[in-house]
Amino acid sequence: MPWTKLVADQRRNFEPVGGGGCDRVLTYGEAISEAMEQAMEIDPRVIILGEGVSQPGFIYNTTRSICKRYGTKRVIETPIAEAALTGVTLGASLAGLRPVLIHMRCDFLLVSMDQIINHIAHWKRVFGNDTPLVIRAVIARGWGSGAQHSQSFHSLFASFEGLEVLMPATPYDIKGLFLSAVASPKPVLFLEHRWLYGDRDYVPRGTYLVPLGKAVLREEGSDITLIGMSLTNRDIYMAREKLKSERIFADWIDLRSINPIDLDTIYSSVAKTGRLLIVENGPVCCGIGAEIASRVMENCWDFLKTPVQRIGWPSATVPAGPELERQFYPGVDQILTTIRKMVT
Amino acid sequence: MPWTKLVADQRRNFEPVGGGGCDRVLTYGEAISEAMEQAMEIDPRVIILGEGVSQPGFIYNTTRSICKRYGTKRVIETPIAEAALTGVTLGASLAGLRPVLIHMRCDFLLVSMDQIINHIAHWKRVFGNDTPLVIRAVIARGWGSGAQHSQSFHSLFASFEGLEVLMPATPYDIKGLFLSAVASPKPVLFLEHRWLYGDRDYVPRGTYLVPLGKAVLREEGSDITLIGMSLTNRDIYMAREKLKSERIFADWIDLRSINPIDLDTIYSSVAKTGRLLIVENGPVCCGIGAEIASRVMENCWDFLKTPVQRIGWPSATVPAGPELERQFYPGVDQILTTIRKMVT
Amino acid sequence: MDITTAFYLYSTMLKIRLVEEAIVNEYPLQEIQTPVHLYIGQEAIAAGIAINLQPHDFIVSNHRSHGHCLARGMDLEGFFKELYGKQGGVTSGWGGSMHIGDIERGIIGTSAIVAGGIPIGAGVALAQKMLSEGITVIYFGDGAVDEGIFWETLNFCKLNDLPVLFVMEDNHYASQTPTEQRHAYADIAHIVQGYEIPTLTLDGNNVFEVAKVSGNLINRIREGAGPCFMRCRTYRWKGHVGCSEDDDMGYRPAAELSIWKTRCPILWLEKYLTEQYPGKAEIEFFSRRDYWQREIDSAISKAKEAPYAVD
Amino acid sequence: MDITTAFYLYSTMLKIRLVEEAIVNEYPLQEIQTPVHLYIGQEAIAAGIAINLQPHDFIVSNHRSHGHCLARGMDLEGFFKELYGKQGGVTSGWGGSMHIGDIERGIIGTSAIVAGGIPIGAGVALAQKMLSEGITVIYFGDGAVDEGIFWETLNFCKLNDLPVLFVMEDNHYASQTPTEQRHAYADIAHIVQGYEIPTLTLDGNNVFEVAKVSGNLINRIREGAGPCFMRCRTYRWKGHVGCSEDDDMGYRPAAELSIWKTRCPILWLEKYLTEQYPGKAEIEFFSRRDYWQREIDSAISKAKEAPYAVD
Ligand SMILES: Cc1ncc(C[n+]2csc(CCOP(=O)(O)OP(=O)(O)O)c2C)c(N)n1
Ligand SMILES: Cc1ncc(C[n+]2csc(CCOP(=O)(O)OP(=O)(O)O)c2C)c(N)n1
Ligand SMILES: [Mg+2]
Ligand SMILES: [Mg+2]
Repeated sequence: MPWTKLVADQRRNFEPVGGGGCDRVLTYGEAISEAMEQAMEIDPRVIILGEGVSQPGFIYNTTRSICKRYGTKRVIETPIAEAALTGVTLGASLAGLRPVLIHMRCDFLLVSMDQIINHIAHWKRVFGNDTPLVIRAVIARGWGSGAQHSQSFHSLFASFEGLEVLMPATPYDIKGLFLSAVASPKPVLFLEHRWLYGDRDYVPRGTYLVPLGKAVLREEGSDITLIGMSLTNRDIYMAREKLKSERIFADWIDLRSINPIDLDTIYSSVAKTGRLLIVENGPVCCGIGAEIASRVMENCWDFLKTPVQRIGWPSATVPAGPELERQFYPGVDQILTTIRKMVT
Repeated sequence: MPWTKLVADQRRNFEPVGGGGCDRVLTYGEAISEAMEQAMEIDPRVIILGEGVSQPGFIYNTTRSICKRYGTKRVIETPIAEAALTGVTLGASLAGLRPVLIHMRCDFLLVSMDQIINHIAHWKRVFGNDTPLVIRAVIARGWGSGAQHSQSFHSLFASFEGLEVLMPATPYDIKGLFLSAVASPKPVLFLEHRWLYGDRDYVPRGTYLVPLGKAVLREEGSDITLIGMSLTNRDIYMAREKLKSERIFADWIDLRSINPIDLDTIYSSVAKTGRLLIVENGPVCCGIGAEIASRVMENCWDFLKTPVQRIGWPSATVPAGPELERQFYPGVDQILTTIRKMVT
Repeated sequence: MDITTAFYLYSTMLKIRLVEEAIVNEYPLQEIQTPVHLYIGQEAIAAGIAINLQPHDFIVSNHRSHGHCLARGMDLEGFFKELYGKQGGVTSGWGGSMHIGDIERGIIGTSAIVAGGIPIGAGVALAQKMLSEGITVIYFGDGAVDEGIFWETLNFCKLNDLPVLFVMEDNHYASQTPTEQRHAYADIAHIVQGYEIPTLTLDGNNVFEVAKVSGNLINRIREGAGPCFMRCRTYRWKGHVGCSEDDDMGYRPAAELSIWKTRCPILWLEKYLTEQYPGKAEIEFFSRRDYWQREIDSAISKAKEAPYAVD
Repeated sequence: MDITTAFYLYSTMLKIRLVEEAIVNEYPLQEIQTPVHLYIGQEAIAAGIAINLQPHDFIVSNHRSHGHCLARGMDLEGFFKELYGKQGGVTSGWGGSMHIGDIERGIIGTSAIVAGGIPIGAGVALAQKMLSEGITVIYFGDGAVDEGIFWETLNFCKLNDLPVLFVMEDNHYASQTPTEQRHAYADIAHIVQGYEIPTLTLDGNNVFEVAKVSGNLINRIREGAGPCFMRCRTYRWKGHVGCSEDDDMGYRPAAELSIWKTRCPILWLEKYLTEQYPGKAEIEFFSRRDYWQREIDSAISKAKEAPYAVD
């Protein structure tokens, strides 16, 4: 796909965050592929379902290795029927499997909203039974993907405490979070970003878990707290680097988990910096940033030096044309301008 | 249905807000029924679709008169197929009708989420054509309606600027807003509350429009701003009356429109009172209250004496048992306690 | 049908009927505060199918689930406690009548979203197939097939040869809307057969027929035939929701209910058993009724006494 | 087929083919920045149906819509400007290839959600029925019938006798997944017939057959027969998305594409016309090709020159 190349050219890596003696580099795409393979190895109850999972595209190459190794018994090619598949996933989890359902686009989640919310999100609370399942969905952007292929619906799922919603941003995290997601008794929505697939990072060979529900403080600073999620971490990284020369230093939190929100990490950073900017990977209005901003106001009132600010998409409808796209997505400049206003 | 009786017993009316020489009282249910009849009379393009619209239950008696008057050609009984019906509604609006689709429960909207968001919400922005359609859905509560029959999804739709989302709270408003909704070129989600059906108010006989996108300042006061929506206005009304004896006076805003939010009305009230409490008819987390709180912080920072507070449901999963229900829904007492804390 | 089975079927149907009648009696007291969708008139279906199930089999049901769950062996006390919103209810007071379940007893749960449980049942069957044990019965009404998710699931089950018995309880109405107003096709069985799914239409009020047909289909499913489909023609006596008969509302033709009452599945079986086993039958009827009535009365009073479920 | 119609059909197919080939040529320049789902190989369907449409008729289409829209008369310049994201694009640069439309020319729009456009088409037809004018053609692939919303819509259309022509373009794959892996039933036509909907399976690469069958069905629809269904067997030459042929990827059997290329709908018609109208045919081919190539070149250069759509 053309935008793969496009992205590859534009890509700027985060600094590797792995470490711990690890010296092997993988891409985000390779990391999730490896995570799936290891999950299936560890646990014979893990199965994979989805449209195209066993076809040569292999969901951006992330199911190739599991297809080869585990074949069509555990990697199930499906019809295009997201609503039913989501119910199937729930049922399978109730009867002893650990299913992973994959969607090529986040946008397709809406077709199965009734199963995700009316059924999956409430099941444990109502019936008492665990529903260990994972739904992977990929957020896309650019190359005219437009209104129905570029949306990011993380915030729609954030109010349902029966769901976990993750947005891994690095190869290290995507592997560790996926393994945690599969291991969890709770249902997990696992939202990947297409533009991160080429990013590289140190990734341990073995299995490891990144805890669910926890943000990570990626870098420390004392002037302002910046919260990123998924792809917006990349802009934050770049903005933060630039600000150093202006002697502005930021705490950079990668949210990682949209539901639940790791408020402790956020509160303690804001208590230190007194300023908070959230960069949403989605429309500003009613985004997860609104909930964070409200909580921070309620709980860090005495520390706040200036109102919490949010940056995100100007509208929920994403345009297709190249120039419209360029105008649409906020970038490093908007982040820099906002931060400069906030700290002075 | 038993809860009808239950509600009738517990009902406490708002003060009538109509006036203007009008001396006729209708219930909320009668008012929407009359609005539909008048809309169909005014405009032959208006048609009604839904499950049970022509059956003796008549959607809580709101379609009885139109069935009698306009018959099955314009009041179309449908199969239980919310997703397709929503697409049908969109298509009909594009080809010259003004369709009104009715759901007996707000919860069923999820089945048609793809049509509402991926199609209806984006259509005008992408294709440029008007989509004059209305989707009525009724929020229920109590009598063990539980996890799948008591939800209130207004906030899920609040970030899509291609939609209008209304939550009328009075007979006067439900009639005037419905007529405006049908008259509007934009698609409107019209969220009613089952517990308001028996409420009475002065309602003019003729047709009139209540403007879309506008909140209403129901009562004035200077100590705090209270924002209600749909049923929570009832609790606010009662709390406000009680507070008078404590010499606490509140601006009471009935939000009416969830999308767009009437920020001007809110800002000017908060500029006066310096305090804001939002009482959500739904889960607190990621509710419309979060967006309002964030905006108010961004725009009324210098006026705010205390952090904006939110009251709402403790969880997105609604329990069924009577005592669990009683515990679940916040009421007048919680509002009073919060206000007292905020003003001292 | 051998005598033990015949009386067992009778007993199950009677239990369901008596439970539903007890709810009808209790409901006006407004202590049961949950919308009830009663099964009276349809008992033969749940009873006839349940006898063919084994411990590792599962059922998934819908809003009208009392009969399915009781036939499958849901605990009466847990059932009533749930209806009363009490501690010890099968879903801890969180579910109410529309969400009962007990996975330990083969009841995955029930969805009050029309057709919402259908794909969940398919998922259960997928797990059973992979773990090589058991089959799943999915109960749903004539209304559920209006929803696209039913057709998606049918296709998925056949593609994967899942061990599912689809049981459509065709009681002629979805809420108050007659089937003909909702189905463009004359015969769903014909359409389902297009999937090469073994499909049978039967008298859902004849418990022997239900038991036999479902027994055969379930055996085929156990042997790996993939999904099978039963369309059971039946009728609900009460209104869609609540305890009144609502035949005065006007959506059902005047004589319809009374005609269907003459086809009462329990009366029919009583008549049959009386003819086959004169003397013995009457004694059995009395003792079963007496037994279940006591059980129900005891469950209800325990439910009434129990503390409310709280958080 | 009379000579004028035959050459008109040829011209329409050629236009579509040349447009798609122009896109293939241009795409590597990365100025067209939108995912394209090319119609090469399927041209006979759009062309054959379009000649039976009248001004007040509508079409609704899916992600693979170029052919449908061009056959229905979408403006070439507006089309290319949309692909280039320029001002004057049919959807003002907001849609891109996946969302083109022009209601003034009978094109309601296109949805890139599989099956998402199907109920919208039904709604258009509902309006047409009430306003007594026109019919709607709904185009969709073999993948769209996997979705429940297709079945819901089919039922709704038949219940309300809506003036809809369902056109299923069965090109044997949805993305890379073959139909047999997604459909449990052998023949969808058989199933649709269960709704008593007139249904025909035909060679979608034979434009005369498409034109005749669709013409007959559309006449019946205009006379009030309610919805009709066509299953057109065809094949796409290019990959699911983008401009490469992707037959090396391994999801299509080795010789499949080359076999289908021998069944090229345009070549077939050229052969027929050459036989029928020797001499004249070659001249027509040349002049049509010349005409469309100029039109396309001009539209592309105008699109390239136009300013980008901005907000
Ligand atoms: C998605 C959805 N739409 C509508 C409803 C409202 N509703 C509840 S039961 C019912 C009728 C179901 O009819 P059927 O499947 O025949 O079951 P029956 O009640 O006849 O047993 C409807 C429309 C619902 N619960 N869910
Ligand atoms: C709801 C949804 N699920 C999945 C997709 C991804 N997708 C886009 S086109 C396509 C295949 C469609 O196949 P078909 O309907 O046969 O049309 P064709 O591409 O063959 O013309 C898929 C799965 C989507 N766009 N929408
Ligand atoms: Mg029914
Ligand atoms: Mg196809």
